[in-house]
Amino acid sequence: QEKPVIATVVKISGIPWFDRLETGVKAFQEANPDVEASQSGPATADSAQQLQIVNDLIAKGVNALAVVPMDPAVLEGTFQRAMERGIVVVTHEADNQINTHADVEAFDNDEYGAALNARLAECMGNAGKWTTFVGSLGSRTHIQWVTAGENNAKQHPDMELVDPNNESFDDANATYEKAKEILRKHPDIKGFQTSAGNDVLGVGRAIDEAGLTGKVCLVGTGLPNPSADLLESGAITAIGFWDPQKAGMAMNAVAKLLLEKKEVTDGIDLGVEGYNKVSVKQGPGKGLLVIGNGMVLADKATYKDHLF
Amino acid sequence: MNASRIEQLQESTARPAGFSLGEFIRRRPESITFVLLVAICVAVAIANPAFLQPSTLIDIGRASVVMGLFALGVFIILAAGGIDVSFTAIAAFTMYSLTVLVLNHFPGMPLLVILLVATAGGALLGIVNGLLVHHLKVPSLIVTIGTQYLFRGFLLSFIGTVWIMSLPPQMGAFGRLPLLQFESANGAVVTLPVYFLILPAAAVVTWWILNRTLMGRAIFAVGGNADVASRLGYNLRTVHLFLFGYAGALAGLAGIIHVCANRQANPFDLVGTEINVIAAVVLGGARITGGTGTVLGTMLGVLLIVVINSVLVMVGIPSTWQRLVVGSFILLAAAFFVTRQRKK
Amino acid sequence: MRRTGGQLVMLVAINCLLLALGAAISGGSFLSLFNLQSMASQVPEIGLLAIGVMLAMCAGNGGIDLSGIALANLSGVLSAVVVSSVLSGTEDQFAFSLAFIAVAVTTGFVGGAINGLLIARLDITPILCTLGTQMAFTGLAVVVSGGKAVMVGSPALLSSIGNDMFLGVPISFLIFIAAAGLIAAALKFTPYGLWLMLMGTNPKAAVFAGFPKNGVLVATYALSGTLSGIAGIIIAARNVNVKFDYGSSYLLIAILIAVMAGVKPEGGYGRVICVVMSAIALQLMSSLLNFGGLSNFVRDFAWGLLLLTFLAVGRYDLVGFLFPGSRQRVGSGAKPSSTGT
Amino acid sequence: MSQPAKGEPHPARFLELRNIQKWFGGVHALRGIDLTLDLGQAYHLLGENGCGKSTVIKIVSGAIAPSGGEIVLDGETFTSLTPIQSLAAGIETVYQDLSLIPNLTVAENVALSEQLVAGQGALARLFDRGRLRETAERALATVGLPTDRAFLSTIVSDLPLAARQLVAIARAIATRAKLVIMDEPTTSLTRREVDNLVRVVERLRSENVAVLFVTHKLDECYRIGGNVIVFRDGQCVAQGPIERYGKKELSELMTGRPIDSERYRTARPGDGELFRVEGLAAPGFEPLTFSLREGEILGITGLADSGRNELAMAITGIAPATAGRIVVAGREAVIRRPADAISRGIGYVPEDRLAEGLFLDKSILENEIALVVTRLTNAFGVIDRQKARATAARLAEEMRLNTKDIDLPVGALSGGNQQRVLIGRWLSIGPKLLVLHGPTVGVDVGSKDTIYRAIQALAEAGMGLIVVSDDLPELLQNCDRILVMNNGRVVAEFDAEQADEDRLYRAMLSSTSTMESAQ
Ligand SMILES: Nc1ncnc2c1ncn2[C@@H]1O[C@H](COP(=O)(O)OP(=O)(O)OP(=O)(O)O)[C@@H](O)[C@H]1O
Ligand SMILES: Nc1ncnc2c1ncn2[C@@H]1O[C@H](COP(=O)(O)OP(=O)(O)OP(=O)(O)O)[C@@H](O)[C@H]1O
Ligand SMILES: [Mg+2]
Ligand SMILES: [Mg+2]
Repeated sequence: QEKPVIATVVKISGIPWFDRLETGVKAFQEANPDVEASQSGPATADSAQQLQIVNDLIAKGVNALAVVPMDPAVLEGTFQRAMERGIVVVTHEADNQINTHADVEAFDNDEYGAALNARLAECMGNAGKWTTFVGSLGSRTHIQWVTAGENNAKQHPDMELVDPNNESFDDANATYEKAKEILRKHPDIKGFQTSAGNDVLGVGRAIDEAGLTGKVCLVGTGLPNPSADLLESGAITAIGFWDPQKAGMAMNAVAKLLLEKKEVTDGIDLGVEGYNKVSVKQGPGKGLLVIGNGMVLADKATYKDHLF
Repeated sequence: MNASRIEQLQESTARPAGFSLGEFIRRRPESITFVLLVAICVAVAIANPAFLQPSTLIDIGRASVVMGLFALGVFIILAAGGIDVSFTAIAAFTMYSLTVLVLNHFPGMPLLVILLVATAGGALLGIVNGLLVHHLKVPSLIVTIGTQYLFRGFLLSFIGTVWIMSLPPQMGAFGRLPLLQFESANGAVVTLPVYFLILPAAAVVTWWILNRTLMGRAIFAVGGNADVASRLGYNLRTVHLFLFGYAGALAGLAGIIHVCANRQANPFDLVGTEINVIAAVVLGGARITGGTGTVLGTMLGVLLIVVINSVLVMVGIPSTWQRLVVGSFILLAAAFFVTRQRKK
Repeated sequence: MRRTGGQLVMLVAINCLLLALGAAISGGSFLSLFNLQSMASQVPEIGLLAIGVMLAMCAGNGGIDLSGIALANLSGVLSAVVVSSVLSGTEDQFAFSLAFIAVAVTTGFVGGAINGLLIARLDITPILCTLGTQMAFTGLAVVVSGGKAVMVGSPALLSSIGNDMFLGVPISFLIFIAAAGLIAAALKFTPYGLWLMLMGTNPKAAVFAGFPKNGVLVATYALSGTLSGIAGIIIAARNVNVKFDYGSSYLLIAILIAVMAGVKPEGGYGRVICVVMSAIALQLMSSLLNFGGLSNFVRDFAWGLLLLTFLAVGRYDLVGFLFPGSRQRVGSGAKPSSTGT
Repeated sequence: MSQPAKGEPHPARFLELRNIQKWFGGVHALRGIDLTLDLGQAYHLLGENGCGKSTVIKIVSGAIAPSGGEIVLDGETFTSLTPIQSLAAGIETVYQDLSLIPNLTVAENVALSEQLVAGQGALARLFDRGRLRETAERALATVGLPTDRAFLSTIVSDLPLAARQLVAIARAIATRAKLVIMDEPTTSLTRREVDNLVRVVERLRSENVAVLFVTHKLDECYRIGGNVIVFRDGQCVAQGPIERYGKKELSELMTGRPIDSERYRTARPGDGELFRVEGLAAPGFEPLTFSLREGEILGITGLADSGRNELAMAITGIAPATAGRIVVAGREAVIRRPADAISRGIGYVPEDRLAEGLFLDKSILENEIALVVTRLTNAFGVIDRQKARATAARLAEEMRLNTKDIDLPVGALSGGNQQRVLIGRWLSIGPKLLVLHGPTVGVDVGSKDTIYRAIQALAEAGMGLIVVSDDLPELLQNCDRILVMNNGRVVAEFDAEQADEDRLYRAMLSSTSTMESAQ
């Protein structure tokens, strides 16, 4: 009697975010010895490499895929083929994925973007120049967040968005250079809203080194541990995130439910913190959109509760 | 006294021959790089006078350090007729392994020792390149593609992938140690860190090696014609080992500076930027076929790339257009370069 | 010719070895029809790009094409944007597919021809030129698509290119083999092929012999670009969407494949069949590692090792040692005495 | 290591080779060479292409290791040498390919070796730039090159070939050498430069330096004097004072068969005009006009910078003319690039066959059909293999290649055979006019003979030939007429049958000497 295999595939292996996610997969495995759960991911941040891994896993004959798509669009065709072969497909960070049985989101992306911006506006006193960073223009969620942020900022007529949507490529050093440049071009800038996990580090360092800590606000997605120093110094105003560990567990939980042919209904408890009462809607395709309540905004005072 | 054409030769070399711009450019291609650099700066300054602040210069200088060190290594290999794409992997390998080492085993290691070990470690990996290039007798591009995969694969599979966010304190402090610091109009502090000095120092050392030592001449000789150089008594093995060892040492140094400056050690960093560095060196006037180029030109090429990359926001090019602009610019510069160089 | 009969033998041997190894560790499921089909449908993208790199390398004079994947993405993106603004992918499925293919191939061709013209006419070093066009093509794709993925959908024809089999073989793979076959034939049987290889061996002699040098160069890069265009179509067909930054790791892998296939980086020699075998070997190896559940970093490491091993094997003539029949036999026909009159 | 043993009687034995063997893969290039060289003597190493001359020199200078035998250098015995050992012992070599580093300056090329050798090849050293200058100046002055700063810092690849050859010689004598080896040092030197070289050699000998020449030009051997060493097929077949041997005898020793150096040209040209240039001009030569009849062989000579090279390149479209007309068989031909010339039936066999002519890695087949592939295709644009093979085989046959295997890479052929492949390629287009530039440069007596016969046969078939060369006997033996160029003008025209070397030579220098006397 073979145990069903749930394969988790992340965007890129080895980076802190997905290492944290892997702890979730491992925790899930421990709690559910009746399945086989494991995680893999490409060595480079390249959707083609991820595609290959997914393809090989399908060929290998796994029972369920839990994928964090590098680029949801790239995986559509493959997911379709996988579903045709009876493989359960669960995704994360891909609320536009058409070919999936269920997409698990930690929160509503628009709400998250608005929340980040609200925190930024508060720090800026609802006035002044601000700008945004995205990992890359192709990153859908990042664009969603900054767009929601822009919409939120419209409530405050004194907030002026300048040179928006700078690409950071999730590279702290490149972000740092770009932030310096923006500080030079707009000496009176007051706020940064960033999206990719490393952006707060780059922008924060630029603010810190320029001695503008406290004068310029910075709110963005980031992880507590890496951001600790800059949060302490005040260069980062606040970070927003969700716990990838929980997301990993939730993904696997949904996959297991689907494997067992159980229904995922609105308000169901996935048994994971932040996903105790998920909202379940119809997704963009035939699949479900499972939205949890896992958003966390942390600042100097609160980040220590979430050290990872 | 001798055959006529030798006399003519004598005449023609004796005659100052006036000043010919074409000839000057042919001999000193880096002058084009310089002109381009100035032209861009002027254009940007006109488009946005905010460009003209001392902090711009300092930021450009600071951003050039890592790329500049890489470029010096690439240049000396290019001068000897080779090409290297593994230097970023060498840098990533040394910087990450060393940071792990210091953090876990020698927390008190003085900074100077760290820098030396990084340099030595890079040199060691470079020598592996040199040995392979010399003994396998294949173009170094191919060998170094192989070693790039090898080094990076080894680093990520066997040494670690976890980012190190809190560096050993001495390294973090070095990254912040100011050489020059002043406050700009908006109250922002502009800092030129001490590590910047490493670039000019390395440039001078490289220049000195290339122009004052026999090794330097041997490198150019090998770049001119390796077979002939070996017949004339230049030991190709020594030259290859030195060459790749030196480039590796520079890469190791660049890696550790990258870590200190960024205040984090990310093993995924750096790899993928090698083509840009090669472009910088070639834009600095070194021919990709080897045997030519100058340290000054290399530095100008690096500045050119850094400046292009860092003025896009200044002139307000929307980020969707930035790649297209940089790409077109490289093409334009290359075309300009080639046509000017060809006119004799 | 002779020197590399061995290369092919060696590549075939490696492929067999990898298949056997896969069968051994997976208990046979590596050799299942589905997995073979799955791997076969993964080869074409990178294989086509590697053939493009090979062509550029063969032209000599530092020829290389770094713009392959960028151009493939541009072809897909541009074609998707242009065609879907005129036709609907759900209604006129067939027309949409044909138009998509036509625009993508044309884009690839034009992009490649631009490379060729810049290199032949302006004399820009290929590495620098294709580096510039790589950025420019990617940039153009970003501008056209706004940086977002562009939906292509699964209109009839395209979808069968991406998903269907013909006699159990993925159609995309058949397209790849057909394209490779055509190129191989062009290299072997047409004046173009002869010119390209001779020019790669000695560009100066090619000028003295009055070869249409610029024509050959432009044709070579245009061909390479067209292959990128086809790769773009396959990517679009398989993934339903196209995006500017797909396959960023393909740049070096394509070169790796070409080199493993024994293509001479200094020009004048390369065989399409070897490139195809080499691409398949790489695919087998990476699938094997995924099957074994090994980290993908190990794969990079293994590739590096494999490449260096290949070089060492070539250098120390281990092929000749293992397969004496394929050994070079220079000099066998010539008599070392002086000319009889 | 090897200091000269003091107090030894004169002449001192410097170098001795004992039973030296060399295998290249399956080729037995040297089959037991025994040689002795004494200080203060001049030696001429003669032999056909591929008989092993260069190989011996490379072994002596440490560039390659022998497969067997021993080398006794200054009393010390070695099985092989490194370049540094050889240089340190005082052996300086001017290689056939000159072995200059193209991207370094004249001074560095001439004088850097001295410091390299002084340090036993160690590279981690500074070099003394003052000494570099001094050494270079001294050596350059000896060979008659300028010694000013500008010249010293000229990049070698910017120099004309003749000057490069002199620079290479200057390097060889820059140090206190004991043996100077020159592998075909005079291929691109004119007679005056050779005269100067003779003086240099005299001086070296008077300073007790041994000089070893490798050459195909027998005349020069007699001018220089000394001893001859004759190789055939990797063996030494004769050694002794040159006076003992006649020219003909030497040729026979080299080839192993009699060669007559009579005039090859026996046929007469036809009457019809085949080719004419009118007022043709390009950078390098002034407007000039001449014509060629069917089956005529026209020689063109002059010093290297007389414009003869430019003229050849203008006719063949390599460096197109800027003014004037070219008329082929009564029709004006516009020649802007090589393809134009080829389509008009004008072929060009360049001087540097390795760099400009052959595709060394490629087969004889591919080399031979390179020009005519488009004619060998069928309706689908596909090359007809059979036709191609037949064409190549026919050309190989016609040019009497010593191999029938047309799949053999051209690089595996000997120099003479390579040249024949190149000429054969041009025959494939059925040319009306063939321009041969230095057709026998670096080709041995035996191969020369074959090439000359081929040239005559082509002329007899009605083809026009222009032979550009500074090998005067070659022109006198083969041509109908000879044009002498000087400073971009034709200064004299000779009927080859009436002319002799002396008159040609005076014409070559004529206007320069007027210039000289005017100064
Ligand atoms: N680089 C090489 N590699 C392998 N074999 C070679 C190479 N060069 C020459 N050979 C072989 O050595 C043979 C002898 O060459 P050699 O120069 O003696 O020919 P040859 O009969 O003297 O011709 P010619 O009279 O035209 O000079 C060649 O025909 C060839 O087969
Ligand atoms: N590297 C090599 N590999 C294989 N064969 C070689 C090599 N070098 C020389 N030979 C062969 O060794 C023989 C001797 O060559 P070598 O160059 O000494 O002739 P040579 O007498 O100098 O001829 P030439 O007058 O053309 O300069 C020839 O058959 C040649 O083809
Ligand atoms: Mg011979
Ligand atoms: Mg020789």
